[in-house]
Amino acid sequence: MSQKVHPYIPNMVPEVQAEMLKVIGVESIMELYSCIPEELQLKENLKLPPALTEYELRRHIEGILNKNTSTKEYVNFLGAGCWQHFIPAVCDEINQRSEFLTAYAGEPYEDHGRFQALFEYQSLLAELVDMDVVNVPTFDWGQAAATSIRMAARITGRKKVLLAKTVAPERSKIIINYGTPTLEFEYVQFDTKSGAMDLEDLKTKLTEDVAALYFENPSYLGFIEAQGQEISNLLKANESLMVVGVDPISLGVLAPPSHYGADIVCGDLQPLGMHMNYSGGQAGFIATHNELKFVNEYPSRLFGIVPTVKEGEYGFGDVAYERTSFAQREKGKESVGTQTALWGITAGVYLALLGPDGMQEVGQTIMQNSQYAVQQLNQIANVRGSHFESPFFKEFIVDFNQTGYTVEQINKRLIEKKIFGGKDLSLEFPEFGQTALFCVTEVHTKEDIDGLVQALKTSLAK
Amino acid sequence: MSQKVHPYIPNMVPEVQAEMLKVIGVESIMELYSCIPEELQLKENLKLPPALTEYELRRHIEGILNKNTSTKEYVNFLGAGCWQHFIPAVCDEINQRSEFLTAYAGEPYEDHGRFQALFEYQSLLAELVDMDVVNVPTFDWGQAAATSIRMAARITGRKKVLLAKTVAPERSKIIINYGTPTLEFEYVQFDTKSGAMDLEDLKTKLTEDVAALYFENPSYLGFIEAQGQEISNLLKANESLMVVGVDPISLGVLAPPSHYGADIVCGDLQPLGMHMNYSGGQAGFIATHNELKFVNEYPSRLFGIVPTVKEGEYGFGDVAYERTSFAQREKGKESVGTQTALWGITAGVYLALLGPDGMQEVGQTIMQNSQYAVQQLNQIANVRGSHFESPFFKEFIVDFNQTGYTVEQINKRLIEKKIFGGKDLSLEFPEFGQTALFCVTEVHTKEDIDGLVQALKTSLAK
Amino acid sequence: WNEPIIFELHQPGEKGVELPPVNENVALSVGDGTSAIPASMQRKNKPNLPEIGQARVLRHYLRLSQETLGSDFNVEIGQGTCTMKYIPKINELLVRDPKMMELHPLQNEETVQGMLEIFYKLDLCMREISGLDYFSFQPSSGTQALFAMASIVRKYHEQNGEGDKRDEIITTIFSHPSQAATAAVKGYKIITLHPDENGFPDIEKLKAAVSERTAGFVVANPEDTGIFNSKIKEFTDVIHQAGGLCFYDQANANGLLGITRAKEAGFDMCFFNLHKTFAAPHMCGGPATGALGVTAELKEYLPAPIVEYHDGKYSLKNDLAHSIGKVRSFHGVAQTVLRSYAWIRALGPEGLKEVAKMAVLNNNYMYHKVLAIRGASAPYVKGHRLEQVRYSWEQLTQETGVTTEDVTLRMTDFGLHYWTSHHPYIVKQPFTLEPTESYSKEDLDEYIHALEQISKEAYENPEIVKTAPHNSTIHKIDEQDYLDNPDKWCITWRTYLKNTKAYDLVK
Amino acid sequence: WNEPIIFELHQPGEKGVELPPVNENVALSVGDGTSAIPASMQRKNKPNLPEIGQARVLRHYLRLSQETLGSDFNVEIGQGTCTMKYIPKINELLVRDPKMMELHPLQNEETVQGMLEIFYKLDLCMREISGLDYFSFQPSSGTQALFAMASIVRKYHEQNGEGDKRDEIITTIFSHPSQAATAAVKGYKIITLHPDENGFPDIEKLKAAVSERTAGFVVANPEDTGIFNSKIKEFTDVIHQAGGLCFYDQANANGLLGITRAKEAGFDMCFFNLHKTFAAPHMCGGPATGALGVTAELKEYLPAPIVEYHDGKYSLKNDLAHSIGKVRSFHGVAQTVLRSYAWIRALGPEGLKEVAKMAVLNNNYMYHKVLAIRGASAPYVKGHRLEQVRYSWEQLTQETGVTTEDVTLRMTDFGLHYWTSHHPYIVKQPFTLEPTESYSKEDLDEYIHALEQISKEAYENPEIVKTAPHNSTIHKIDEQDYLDNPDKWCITWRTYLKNTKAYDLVK
Repeated sequence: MSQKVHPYIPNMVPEVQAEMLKVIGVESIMELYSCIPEELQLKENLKLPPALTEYELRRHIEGILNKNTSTKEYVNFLGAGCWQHFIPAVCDEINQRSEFLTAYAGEPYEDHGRFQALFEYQSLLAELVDMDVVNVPTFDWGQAAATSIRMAARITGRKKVLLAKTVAPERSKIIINYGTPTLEFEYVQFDTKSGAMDLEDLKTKLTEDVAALYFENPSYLGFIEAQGQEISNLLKANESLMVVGVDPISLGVLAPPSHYGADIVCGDLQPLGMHMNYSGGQAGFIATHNELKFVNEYPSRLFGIVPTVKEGEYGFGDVAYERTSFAQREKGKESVGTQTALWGITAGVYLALLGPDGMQEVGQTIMQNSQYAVQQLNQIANVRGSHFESPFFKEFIVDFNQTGYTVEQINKRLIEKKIFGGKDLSLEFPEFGQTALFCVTEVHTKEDIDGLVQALKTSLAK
Repeated sequence: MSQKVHPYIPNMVPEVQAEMLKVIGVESIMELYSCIPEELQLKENLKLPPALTEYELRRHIEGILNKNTSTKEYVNFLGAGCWQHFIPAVCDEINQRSEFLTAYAGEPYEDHGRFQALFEYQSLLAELVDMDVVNVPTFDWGQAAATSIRMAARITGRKKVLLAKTVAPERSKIIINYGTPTLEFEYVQFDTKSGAMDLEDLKTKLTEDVAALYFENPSYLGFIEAQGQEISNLLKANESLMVVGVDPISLGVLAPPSHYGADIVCGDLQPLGMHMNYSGGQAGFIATHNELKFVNEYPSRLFGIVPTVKEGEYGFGDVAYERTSFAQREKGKESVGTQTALWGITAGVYLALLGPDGMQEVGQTIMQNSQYAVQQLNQIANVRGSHFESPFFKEFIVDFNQTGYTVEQINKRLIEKKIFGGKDLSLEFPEFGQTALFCVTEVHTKEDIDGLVQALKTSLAK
Repeated sequence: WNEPIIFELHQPGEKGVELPPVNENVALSVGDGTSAIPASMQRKNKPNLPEIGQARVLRHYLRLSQETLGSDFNVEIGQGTCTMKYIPKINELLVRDPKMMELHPLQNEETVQGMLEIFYKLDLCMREISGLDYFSFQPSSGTQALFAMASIVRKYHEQNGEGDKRDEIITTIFSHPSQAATAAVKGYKIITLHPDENGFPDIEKLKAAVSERTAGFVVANPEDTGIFNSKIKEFTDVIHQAGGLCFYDQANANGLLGITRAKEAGFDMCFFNLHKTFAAPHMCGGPATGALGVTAELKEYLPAPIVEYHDGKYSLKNDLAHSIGKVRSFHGVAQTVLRSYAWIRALGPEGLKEVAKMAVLNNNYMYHKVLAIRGASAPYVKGHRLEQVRYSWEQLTQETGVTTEDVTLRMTDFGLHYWTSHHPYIVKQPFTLEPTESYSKEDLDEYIHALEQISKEAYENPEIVKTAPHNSTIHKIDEQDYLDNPDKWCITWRTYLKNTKAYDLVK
Repeated sequence: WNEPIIFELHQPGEKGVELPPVNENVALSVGDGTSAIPASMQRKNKPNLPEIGQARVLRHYLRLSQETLGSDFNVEIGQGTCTMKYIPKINELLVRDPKMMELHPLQNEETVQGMLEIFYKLDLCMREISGLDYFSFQPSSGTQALFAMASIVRKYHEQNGEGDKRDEIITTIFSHPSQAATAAVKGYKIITLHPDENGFPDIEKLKAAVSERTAGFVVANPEDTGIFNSKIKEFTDVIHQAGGLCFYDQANANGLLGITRAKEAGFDMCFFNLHKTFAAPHMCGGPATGALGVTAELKEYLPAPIVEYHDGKYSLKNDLAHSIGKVRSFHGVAQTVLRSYAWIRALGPEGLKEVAKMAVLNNNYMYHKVLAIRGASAPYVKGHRLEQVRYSWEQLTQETGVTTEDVTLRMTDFGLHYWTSHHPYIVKQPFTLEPTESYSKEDLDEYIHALEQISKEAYENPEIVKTAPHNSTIHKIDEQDYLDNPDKWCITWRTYLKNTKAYDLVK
């Protein structure tokens, strides 16, 4: 009995195969594999479950997915690098378009729309960070930071890198993995009351082999680092570069790092229109001034606008392609490949929809909601709404040390009340004791926050 | 304070309005309403709930929808005119395309794709019913049947219409509403054991003023009417037309009505790729032979293929447009307007995906599953799996008369077990007592059917 | 793309999708299933459908979609009377919720409380917007709503024992042809009023037309000219005095939301096209919804069921004493009911009024600009119009020979729609523009500029216009009688194949 | 379309979307929120973004999408090495499930059992397909998987006390440049082997290159030429004897599924591109997944976490003894993990093998046909190739002056892709075609026909080719040094505006 023709594989039709084999001049397809030595050829079929038809597949996968509980069902206060924000429906419409979904690496003519959409993304994000050069997106914030740091090292010709101790530990792992063995890393301490960088410690460590300092603002721990300009001054005096990681959704209200002296800015695009997708929504960006020494050190593709032979018409292309590892292999700048272009296009759509007022408004609403949450949490006996005294953006450390419960215990009780509590910090920052990083954004209603407070009250009273 | 500019209404920008008003030469927009007498102008704002932003709207609507329990959550055995079938993902992709979603009534040039897709739908469905003319879709089966009957009356110049008593009562309401006061209707009785049309009764009622007989096959009650040819012979002898309603998904295995003498065939496209949408997926079709007297009586648009000035290229246009009420108002054939074009395109996609083998296979699987269900239901004490003795396609009447329970009681118990039982027939066909119309299709697994049987056993044992 | 007809993609053996297979044990229990079919009812040959792999089917239809100019893609002003407005993407996302898509219409009411709530809440909104008392969303287009209203008129007079006596319905020539056509389907004689020299329906003609035979009066206001009949209350009074019902085609309501209502104008019934005024998409021509509203007096005539709300529970009411029965199966196009409810909630009362005002502002801006184009005019009353205008190129045609059909084809080259269906053809060389609230001034200017350009071409080099399109998906369609000659028309591919020889002979 | 740059659509006051507003009581409680920001950190001016209504933003991006040639729309053969195959729509529908889209990566494991199950089950599938023992889906492209493997090589030798000693990685010139580049990022010296005259990696050269400094060997097999190194086991043996690790770039695995595996060829690690071989979409260039597999010996080096299964429960294992740390945040691109799992389940073991066989059949059919085109050749070994071929137009260029870049632009006129990125540029005037299993013979013939036509044009009327594109979205790009001259390049619109005067001077 002949095998069924699979809908995904048209040439399984035996008559067509026979015709093609005749053209090639062989008897069977396996003859075409004669280059593979007998001993390397598998003798048996793979031991995989049998094929499912489309409807069976759908029931199978949906059955598995139904074991998940999503943030649409429970109220979520987790952030810590992946955040729940409002996503305009237009963002989904565009990134689900069959054309963008299935395009890849076409040329500026037949993929004109892809080039334009990514050039526009670069341009829109450039306004948000107020810098002149932005790359086609990288993998995520961690890798963007790692690459930014490597760029700084190449620019300065130095090998030592300072990291703020408040940088997200998981991000540090990426940075250090990308940096070693070429670079050496050292942490700069912070003030335990405010989270702010310890400038004295910075001065001590700011030796002449320091290529760059990297810190985040708002920081992983939520607080706003106010000493940007002072830090920049110290670095400039040492001819070291300042690399700052930002949450771009904060930049409608917070000063972009370029305003306080950053040389390279990086961060994650996920807040700008990407669903969380269990971390599949992350995408990194890097921005610099339009100086040759910076541009030349980007490993990424950079799309530029060019005139066509027709007056007034635009085309697009790769700027300074010869930098890349595509062109230069191991002699290129770091490495480049498939990264997260679709999220770049989506972030562009998001910024075009929100505009200047929208970016300001979303930042403001986030701050109002998160401040309200801290205020209300402070009403709970033995709970400190914010471990730090300093201002924060959308995340803050809730201190449960006086409650007698661990964060793990508290979060379990919250789940029973259909709430995902904040990220347990007791492993990453044991010095804080039992604390958790909560995230409140514009998607949280007053009822959501009041519900959290009520749930905590009940849980802690038990 | 100036009103916010709504994202859907760009010209709410005050400066733009001022500029436009200046061009028009008036002071305010309300001046443009001077044609509306003062006493007709509303003095107050409408009493409607305040506007919601996109995110609020989403939470509001999803909150309401969450009060529904869908057929994805419960196993569904309801049919009776709206059926649950497998829908290939490609169907959704195509009918959700922004282009098809928002197009309307463009011309053959800029909407070439829409014309072609609908012409192809006509052509594909024509193969399924084996007739030469198919219209752009009508509202639903009921209206398609009503219009088919009116066409028959115009063609024959007669006023009396016979309806099989087994026609869906809700469909009859549409037919009669569309038919009166012009036409007169009379029912033809059926054999209570098999559901088959009572040919003696038909002969009696087949007077010379009979324009047409309308019956359905497979019928509303599920059984297959095997006397098609005999009925046709009787009608032909009387110069009456035979109008047959069909479920198109049966036509891979059942003979199309054209094979047993139907003059006009109609039915519902919903099984061919449309989600049920709480009945929003219905769409009707009408098919005839390519004879002038039939074509001229269609009220619907009919797209035809035509050459363009370029050799080998096709264009499309409206065939015999002068028939329509667009052209002739009350002197046109019935009436035409927006109907269900998108579902026509979708049905075309469905037929193109399934092909001849797929249509046969789906028909066969449905029959196997439904026969299995009846077989298993027969195993339950006091339950008769099929009230009729005759063969059936996907629906069948389950007889609960011996159980001591009403269908209403039984269905309530099934809901507790997450099953939607069949449609209660005790109101529409009180002569059957406590019976319900169950529908089993290719989407039901053996486990679904066994689950139903088990649930019934438990429920009836209580 | 130069996409073949789908049958030309046939490759025997290929397959587009695999169906859910029958369970082996089921097959063992019942056999092949199809042997149960009586011999007379067995299909002998498989249907002659093409066999095509999934990727190729997808590519085919995706390409056809790109060859379709949806309103999302252009400044959609040229399909006047159709109220082509912005279709919010959030609404499309909401209707794709399985809790909407996967509901069966006969589910137990307890399991569709959310769906019923949406029907009911939209009903409440429509009541407020129209001033009428109960709505049905069963009619699935404007035409079907008109048919339903004509059915109610008949049932109403029958109920009052005047069914046979009252056999005339009055309408106006500038109202949509479906008004006359559907009333005729319900057996009525149609009396059509022509306008006065200013384009207004003529009250004297109305008075002359009414009689004890008058069953009803149906009219759009404004009509498709964008002219509002300010004497409308007098019209409805005349009809009521004669014993007729007045029903209102609110297809042109977009300039009236929050401004004026059916109730105050004296109507007994009205309908709104949810796919026009209330931002549901047109979907290539349906499915759609004609939301039908009536006064409390006529509630019992509505097609059943309607949704009611008592004691915190929504339910379906089927037993309406004088119901006309049904016009569409089950409940109508539920997903479009949801879309329109979402749209109203996104705008709120102030937003709805802004919709109306901006639609009127946009239209009068265009009106002013279009009248300045050489060769264009707008017959009838001068001064302002409401939400649309029926214009005329009569002067252009006289002076250059370029007709409105020529302009249609040339507009294609600009990537814009320009509709030719301006029933009735009373205005010569007509074109009808309805800019709605959705387009910005810049959008309007783009459309106007295209018209200016074409007018210029018509006067300077009419051949450019007359030989259009130059830049369309296909070339000009052969102008022979392929569509009107029964020996040549091909409504299906199989007919085309049968006729190919005939074609060849003609050529 | 002639769509402006989005900044040109700016109309002050317009708005694309409304954000969820702050609750009034919240605002009363905390004030404006932003005053809490230290003065030094307040943004002084709003970002200079455009203001545009929603419909116009949508229209803009929809038009750009239509100006993008996705693989759904054409016979996508010309992006050789990229394995452009059919992307099943059912998978896209599945990843849009809120139970996939709306999961936070730090949710309690109990609440993401379904997600973890999919990771784990795909791991099991990949183990069987490769013969290796554990997989991580954290790397988010082939490049990142290569980087992760280089990181493991380093960590492994460090763990064995040979971290400093072993500082060389060997690769081949026809392997992807990322192999060399990522190893260099990890501080390795790169030794690149050039092929013998038949295009095979040369085992003698390998033997000459290995030493006690050898840390690892990375290679694709087949390489981008479609040539399979049949001595691969000898290669890995040589490396192992020298104490190095072998890691396998399986970017070209599409012809090998169910045919031959990494394990039997002696590799310690390998990766597959889920977005190539396993039918996840390319999404304009990511997000993607490079599924990284290792032998049991290397499990503890994987980036954490990985998914485990015990006693009916899925869990995340974070404590891997020698983990290289992380390469991407959290868990990688989860939705693509789901897509590939769904694809494998749609095919089953026989289906996967058919994929491989048809990819090879299609390629050899094209190979045979392309070699018959005047001016085309395929350097290196004669006979069959596996799933792709790197061809050359060297002869065509010599005889007609038409280059492969010219052909690229002309292919655009046929609505087809034809890629120019054939690093390294060793084959002269290269083009690389990879037909995969997704295209029918008719599709292949269409592509071949376009190449034949262009060859014919090149010989008969080369100007047609050299002045292409004639039928593209845009005209030919100005060939000045706008992209390579730092004074002229504009990577953002703001730079373009600043430079416009400079532009004008150049012109």
